[in-house]
Amino acid sequence: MDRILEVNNLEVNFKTYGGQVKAVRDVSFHVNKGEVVAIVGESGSGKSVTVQTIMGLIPTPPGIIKGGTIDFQGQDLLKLSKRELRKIKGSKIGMIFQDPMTSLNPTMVVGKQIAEGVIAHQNVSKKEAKAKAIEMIKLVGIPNPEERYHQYPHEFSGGMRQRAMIAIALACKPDLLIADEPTTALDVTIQAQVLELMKDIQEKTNTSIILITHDLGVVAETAQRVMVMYGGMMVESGTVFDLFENPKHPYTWGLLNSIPDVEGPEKKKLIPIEGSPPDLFAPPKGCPFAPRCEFAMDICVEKMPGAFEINEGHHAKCWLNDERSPKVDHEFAPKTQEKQQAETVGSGQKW
Amino acid sequence: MYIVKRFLTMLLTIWVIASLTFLIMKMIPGDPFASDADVLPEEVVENMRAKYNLDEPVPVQYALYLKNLVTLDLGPSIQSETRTVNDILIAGFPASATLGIQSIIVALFFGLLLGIVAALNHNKLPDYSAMIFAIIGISVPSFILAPLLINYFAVEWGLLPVASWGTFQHSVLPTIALATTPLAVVARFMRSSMLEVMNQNYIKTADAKGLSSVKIVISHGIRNAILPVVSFIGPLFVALITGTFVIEKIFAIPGIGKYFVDSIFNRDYPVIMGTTVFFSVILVVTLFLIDISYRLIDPRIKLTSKGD
Amino acid sequence: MVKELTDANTKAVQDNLVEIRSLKKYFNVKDGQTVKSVDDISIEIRRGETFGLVGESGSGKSTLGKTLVGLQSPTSGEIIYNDQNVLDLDRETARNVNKEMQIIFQDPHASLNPRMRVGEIIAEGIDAYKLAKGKQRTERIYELLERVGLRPEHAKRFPHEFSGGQRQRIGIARALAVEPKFIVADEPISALDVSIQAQVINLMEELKETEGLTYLFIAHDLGMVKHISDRIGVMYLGKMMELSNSDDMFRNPLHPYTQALLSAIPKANPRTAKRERIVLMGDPPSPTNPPSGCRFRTRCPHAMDICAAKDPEWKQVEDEHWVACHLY
Amino acid sequence: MVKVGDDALFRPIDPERQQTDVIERPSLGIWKETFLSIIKNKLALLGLILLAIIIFFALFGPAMTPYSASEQELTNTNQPPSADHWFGTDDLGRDMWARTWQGARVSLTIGFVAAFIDLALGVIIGGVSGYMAGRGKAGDKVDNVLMRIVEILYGIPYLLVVILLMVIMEPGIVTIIIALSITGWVGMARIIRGQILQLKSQEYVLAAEKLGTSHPKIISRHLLPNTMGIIIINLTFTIPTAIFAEAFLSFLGLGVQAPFASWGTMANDSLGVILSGQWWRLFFPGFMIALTMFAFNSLGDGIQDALDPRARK
Amino acid sequence: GCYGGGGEDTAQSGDSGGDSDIKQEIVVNAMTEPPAIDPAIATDTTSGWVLDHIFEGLYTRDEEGNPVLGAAEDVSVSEDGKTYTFTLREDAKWSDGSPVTANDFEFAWERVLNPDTGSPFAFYMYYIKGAEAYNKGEGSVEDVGITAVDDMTFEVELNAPLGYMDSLLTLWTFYPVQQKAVEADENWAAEADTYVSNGPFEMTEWQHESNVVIEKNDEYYGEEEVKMEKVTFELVNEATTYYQMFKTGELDLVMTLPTDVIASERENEEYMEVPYYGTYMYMFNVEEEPFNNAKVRRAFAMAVDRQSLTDNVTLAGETPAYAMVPEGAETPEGDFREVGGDYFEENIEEAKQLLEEGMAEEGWDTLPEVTLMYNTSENHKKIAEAVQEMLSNNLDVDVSLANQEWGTYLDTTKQGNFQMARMGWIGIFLDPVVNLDYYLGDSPNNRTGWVNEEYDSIMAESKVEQDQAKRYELLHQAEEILLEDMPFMPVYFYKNTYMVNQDYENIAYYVNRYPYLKWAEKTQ
Ligand SMILES: Nc1ncnc2c1ncn2[C@@H]1O[C@H](COP(=O)(O)OP(=O)(O)OP(=O)(O)O)[C@@H](O)[C@H]1O
Ligand SMILES: Nc1ncnc2c1ncn2[C@@H]1O[C@H](COP(=O)(O)OP(=O)(O)OP(=O)(O)O)[C@@H](O)[C@H]1O
Ligand SMILES: [Mg+2]
Ligand SMILES: [Mg+2]
Repeated sequence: MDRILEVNNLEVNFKTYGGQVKAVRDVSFHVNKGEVVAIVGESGSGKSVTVQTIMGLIPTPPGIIKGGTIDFQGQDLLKLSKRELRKIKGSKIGMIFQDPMTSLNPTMVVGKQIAEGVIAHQNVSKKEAKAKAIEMIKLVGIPNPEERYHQYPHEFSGGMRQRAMIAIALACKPDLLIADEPTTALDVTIQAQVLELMKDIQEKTNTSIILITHDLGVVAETAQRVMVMYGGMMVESGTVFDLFENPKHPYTWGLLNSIPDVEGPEKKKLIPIEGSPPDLFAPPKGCPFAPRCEFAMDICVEKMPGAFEINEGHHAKCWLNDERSPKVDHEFAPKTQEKQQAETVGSGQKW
Repeated sequence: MYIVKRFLTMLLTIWVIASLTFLIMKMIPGDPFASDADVLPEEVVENMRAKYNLDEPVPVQYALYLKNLVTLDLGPSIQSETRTVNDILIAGFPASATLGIQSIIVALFFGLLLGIVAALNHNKLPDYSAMIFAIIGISVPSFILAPLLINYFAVEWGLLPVASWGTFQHSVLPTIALATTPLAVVARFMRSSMLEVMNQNYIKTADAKGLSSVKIVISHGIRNAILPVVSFIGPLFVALITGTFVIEKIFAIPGIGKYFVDSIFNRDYPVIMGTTVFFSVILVVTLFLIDISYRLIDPRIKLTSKGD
Repeated sequence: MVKELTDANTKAVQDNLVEIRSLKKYFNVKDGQTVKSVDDISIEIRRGETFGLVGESGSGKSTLGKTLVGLQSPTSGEIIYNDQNVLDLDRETARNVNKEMQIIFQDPHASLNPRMRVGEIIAEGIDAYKLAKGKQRTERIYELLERVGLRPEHAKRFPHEFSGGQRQRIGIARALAVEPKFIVADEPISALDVSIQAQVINLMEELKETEGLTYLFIAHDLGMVKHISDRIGVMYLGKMMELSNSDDMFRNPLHPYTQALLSAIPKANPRTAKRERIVLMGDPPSPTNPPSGCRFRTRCPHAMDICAAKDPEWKQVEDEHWVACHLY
Repeated sequence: MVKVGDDALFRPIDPERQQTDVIERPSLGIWKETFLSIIKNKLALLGLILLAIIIFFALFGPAMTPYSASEQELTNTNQPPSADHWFGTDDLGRDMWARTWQGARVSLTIGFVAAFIDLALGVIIGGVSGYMAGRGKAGDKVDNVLMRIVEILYGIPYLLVVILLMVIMEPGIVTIIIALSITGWVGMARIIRGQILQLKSQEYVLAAEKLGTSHPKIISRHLLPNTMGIIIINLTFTIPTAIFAEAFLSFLGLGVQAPFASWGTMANDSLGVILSGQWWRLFFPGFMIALTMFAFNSLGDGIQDALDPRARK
Repeated sequence: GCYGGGGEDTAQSGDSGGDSDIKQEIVVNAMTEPPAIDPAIATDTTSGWVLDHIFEGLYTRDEEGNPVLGAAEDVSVSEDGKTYTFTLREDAKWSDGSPVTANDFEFAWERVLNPDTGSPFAFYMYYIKGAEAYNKGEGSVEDVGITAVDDMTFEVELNAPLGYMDSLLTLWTFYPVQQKAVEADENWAAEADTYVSNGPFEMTEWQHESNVVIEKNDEYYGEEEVKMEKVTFELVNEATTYYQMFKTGELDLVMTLPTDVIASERENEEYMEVPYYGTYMYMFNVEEEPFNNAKVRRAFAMAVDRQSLTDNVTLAGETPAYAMVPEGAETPEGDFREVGGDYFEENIEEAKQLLEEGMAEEGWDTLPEVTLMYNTSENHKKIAEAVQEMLSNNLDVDVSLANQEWGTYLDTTKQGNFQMARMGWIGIFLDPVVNLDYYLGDSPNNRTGWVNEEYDSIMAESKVEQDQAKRYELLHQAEEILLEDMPFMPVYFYKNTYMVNQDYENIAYYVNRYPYLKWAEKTQ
């Protein structure tokens, strides 16, 4: 398969008064053509910074791109001039930002914000751009597109704002779509509709998608591969099946454990991961998850684990995968998954 | 309805300004007919007082004044005896307004430009240069700047006329002298709010659309950052288009600015009242428009509780 | 059956902490049009329960929540809190009611003043209602921080120094500071990652037990809603469509919209990803000009003639299960 | 694969050792922290030092030369700076060094007072007005009344008021301060009102309201700090403006009486040097004004950063 | 007389320069907008300057500034000196070509006296029989002693003979105006279009606040004498600016130079100092301590070093003043000032002693606090500062300073709320009476509270005295009394400073008027 994007050893720091925040530490991954790659992970683990670096959106200063390469369709994006990058941004790579409340200009009508990108990249008249924008508003499921075109963001509901963001990103039919939590503020029907829309576009134009989300359900439904980030690092990556059925990192286990059970009749207490994420201002010298890890060993705080290959394309950065470590028995195992699956199939739905 | 109400408030404001001015004017000592060193015989002064209705009791004068005001007849000037206040305002306003508008344009254009450039180059050379310029711009007021400009541009280099009014060339130096300080203020305000705005997420959004920096600044930056500049420029606009005493004096410009000051020194009551009312009309209208423009600039702004 | 119903009713009347009667909130938008964000909704929230509110984006959930706690004034209708009409109270009581009804905002970023220290943010309500002073005040702040799983030393930090989940906890601590009885939680978890979502939800549940709180819980994540709520209301375009206790709702959704909603829940299981789902046909209607009769009819797979002609009644079809649909 | 020296490390960790995540940035007292971050900002530090130097000379400068500020040497007028007269002499043969530093006292006082007036009146009135606008009928009324007062004060000819003051007051610094308080704050009030109008739709304002925080507190703790940048910039502009306003008022007879000078009056009186080339008479007072302005400006920028926790981290 | 240096003809230029291709135009600075270029209404020197050029009265001035007949060809005075009969020139014409008649004079003068006109200078006509009564609304216009006997004969009857009638008639208040023009448009004098005049020039353009342009009046009978085709009065009020405009050639004549440039321009041949018939003085309030004591007043007057003040502070070559009447008033024996001489000398020792004596007389241990007031102006401030320092050094008295804006200042001093206050007085005619009248007991100008019956009676006597020599003798006596008692302290006699483009010749400089350009000519 063609690789549309390959990120190698990316390191991003932020300079602050107190010193440098190591937001992204040695992150490598790739995206194939037409593939959906999901990134999940702790809040503050560097997901947004990673993808924003791809788009050249990290302000320098305070950001410092310490190292790495970002190879997009054969060009290293980090080496491109501003002008060259601008041609790619918006047209070849589209981005949906995570915070729809603040990512829309409060003083510009929403329609114009969508049309703007179209004008920048496609040789169209203002009128055509407006028509295109209205079409996009309709496409993302906002009623009354003509009226909504002329409304300001504060007149939209949270979900509508997020859909407006999606419309902006999709307006130019990019080759790579970076969607940073595109559906968090959407109700499930709209979420489904939007995911459907993204899939649709992906199938039609063979677009690749990087999808950042907290919703593991969405991951399971849409992505082919998943990457799990923690403390600025990529702690586990693999196909959705690898991740959901054979996770090899305690943090991933924790994530899967925290999901409430929709189908089950009885109420269980949710199992969160206790503790809080590390301060990236002075990350621990060992595994960043060690302080919160139920299975931490001495080595974990001493030394950073490397990427253990579990099977092809499935990597995990955890000492537990070293043959010297003791075998752990964790409640999260493929068998629970199977049980759940069986239940899902069995649950009687009327339609 | 809102407009009607607001219009009535404006009339009320103007009336209060006019009345208070009238009151203060009558409270301060001095006599319009004693402004020359010659002291005229009582009888002559009586004749003159009668001519300007100053022999009437103050309340009657006030009533007469209000009556004139309603008919838009501001009366004769005492100092420029052969002219009426209306004549003076009509003759002088074009020059003042031309100069004022030119300087506002210069101050806004270059001020915004400077502020934006400084913000985009935060803590780099252009930023520091803009700051130094702003400091000089405000520490060197127009009454110092004007003769300096004349000294170099007119006297030393002979590029422009020293003073007087008529051609565009004549307006260049006064425009610069008048615009420099507001330019500096605009630049500082713009820099500060632009820095804030450029850190907002929607600027990232615009960047991600592949817009050029210039386009981002113009269509996303300025409108979100300009509010303090607009607040600042409102009263300034009023002050500038109604003429500034100092600049009009230095550059011998036939505007109305000097009347604001001279009429008071001369106790030229009709002109004091005329210029005050003229000024306050422009003032309240401008400030009203500024208030309206707030909403146009930022649709989230709510000025009244009408309609959520 | 009849007796049971009346029993349930009387019980409900006694136990209602908040009652909303025919609440309407309209917004004027351009060209003299109005958006009927909340259009004639009547519900009651019982003391000690968690009332989940779900629905289409833009259906008026946030508006309902904000109106309920008095951040927006209703166009018409009544809000009864503790048997008192909150819109019609003397100052003293109004202030007290205001204190007892709090809100946790959806966006933990925008709702914390970036220039205030966390301690001060939490102390705001304490100061406003003069609940504690001096050393006691400090202790209370520390206690609240610990209550939501933060550490006392966090009081000196600024909001931006926290992760999203921690910020949301600050928001909760702030609301708790004034010892409220009723909290509207407007999508408190949607910005959080799953493990932190779990932390926050557990915290909320715990507080409900220990402090005897009542929640109006707005969310899109139906899994979480189901998990936390006792009863759930479903909104569509400013109207309440269905209301029942949470198990019933998931087991036996009545309204076609609810059914569509439930079918759309993504499952965290890649094997079942390609499953069947009710795809809603047509575009969502305009809130400025909603369809006649039932608002959902334009997209409803079961639409009938009567749906266009008549507004469906708000019917109680089962014990604790209400629906507005001509099918029942 | 990964090479690790000691297999012994592969054993469950002692829970004590695991609690390494408590890496706290040291948290100092609020004032100390703000102060430190001002110090850390080089420009702000420069401003602070400059201000200290100016104040030092204002206090001790006149005593450093044998000449007094009022002593005239009519045969020794308009002398350029020399070993004898460090800043030269003026048109009445007075020592410019002594006059400059003696003038600093007046001008700095005026500058500080004007800044205080701006803060005390402009910021508060602007804040209240902006906050109350749109807050029900009563709120609208407050805004309306305050803004009309601003308009009226702005509309009445200032000179007329000054003359009235001159008639009813003794000349002196107090009178100047009163004269400055009448309208000095008006611009600030309008600007702050505009800022507050824009800011108050923020969610944290709603949150504070919901918590029952009183209106004054919302204005002072939520809204004003978030428009600090604009306030500080406006303050730095107030200072030179007030210094020159003092010169104008003194010239009219309201202020400090000759032979006492201020930077403003010295600059005002020496405009003719543009023609005669005796630059030092205009340069020293002018430069001091600019320097003070620069000091306040850099300090202001520093304080602004220091007060913005996001910029500090 | 003419003290200026501009009057001398340079040999080579001769008369022939006129018809070369040199444009006969001059741009002068008139500083302020003339408030009213209407003979009946004007009171100020700027308006007067323009009026002098565009009108001509019965009398006008020659190049030395002496009154000579103008629009009148001949005059006869009755035996009792009360009736003047003027015969107008046949060839005197209005700028529209119509003849100037006696009727125009009658109309103009009656217009001045008409109370409705509100003419400020009407009182200058009070010498005329019935004029005062009419102006005060007590008499009728018929009783005023002004008669147009026929078109060319104009008769004026006075209440009493007047020593300086010819001087008086050069004042613009006595200029004719054209009845037709005035009656056609009430505001005829406000704009150039409607303007009609009878002088060497006519007004062709008046851009308010900007400039006044006058051009040669071809209908003027002495048309050949007039060389200038066009005179532009620019209205630049800022000293720095007009000086700079002179430097760039935008102005050909400026006056009242900025003090700061005088030192460097003094050597320049374009620079000129011309005495100005006025006195700069400090009034003492004789009703306020400590100036109720004449010795204290004298001590103050003697302790100020006037020469140093004019040399180092005012700089414009002013003459230190030790009397009231400035130089410039011609008398048969010569200049009034020179004849009168100085009335006191500066002497610090004597001053100190006088002060002590004065204090002893009043029984003061310390001198009551003294405040010196001046009206707001940079120059007044500078002078006051210097005087303050001199008093401090020489007399060891601490004087504080206070200034007020002019309107308030006039009021304050009129109320007598001062101890020592600056004042200046410029004689509108070159006659000592004008200056000495200032301190008459009933003079509205006299703010000192000083009333001296002897002084008043001598002044009254001088006014009816027909014998010129005797008249001046009386005036000298009066001045001596005044300076003996010293209700004021003279500081200096004014000088006007000019910068004039050296291309121009034959500009006439007068001691109490601005330069007269009737004969001016551009030679290069
Ligand atoms: N401008 C900045 N200055 C300093 N630190 C920054 C900056 N931007 C991001 N960071 C830090 O980088 C780290 C990674 O942030 P990032 O936004 O990528 O997290 P995330 O994984 O997207 O989290 P979330 O799920 O909450 O969106 C955080 O610790 C954040 O504090
Ligand atoms: N200030 C406003 N002005 C105009 N319309 C508004 C305003 N606030 C909300 N609306 C409209 O009211 C409707 C309901 O909005 P609301 O925010 O309550 O929806 P919601 O149910 O919370 O949606 P979401 O789940 O997307 O947050 C929307 O159509 C929105 O456009
Ligand atoms: Mg993120
Ligand atoms: Mg919402």
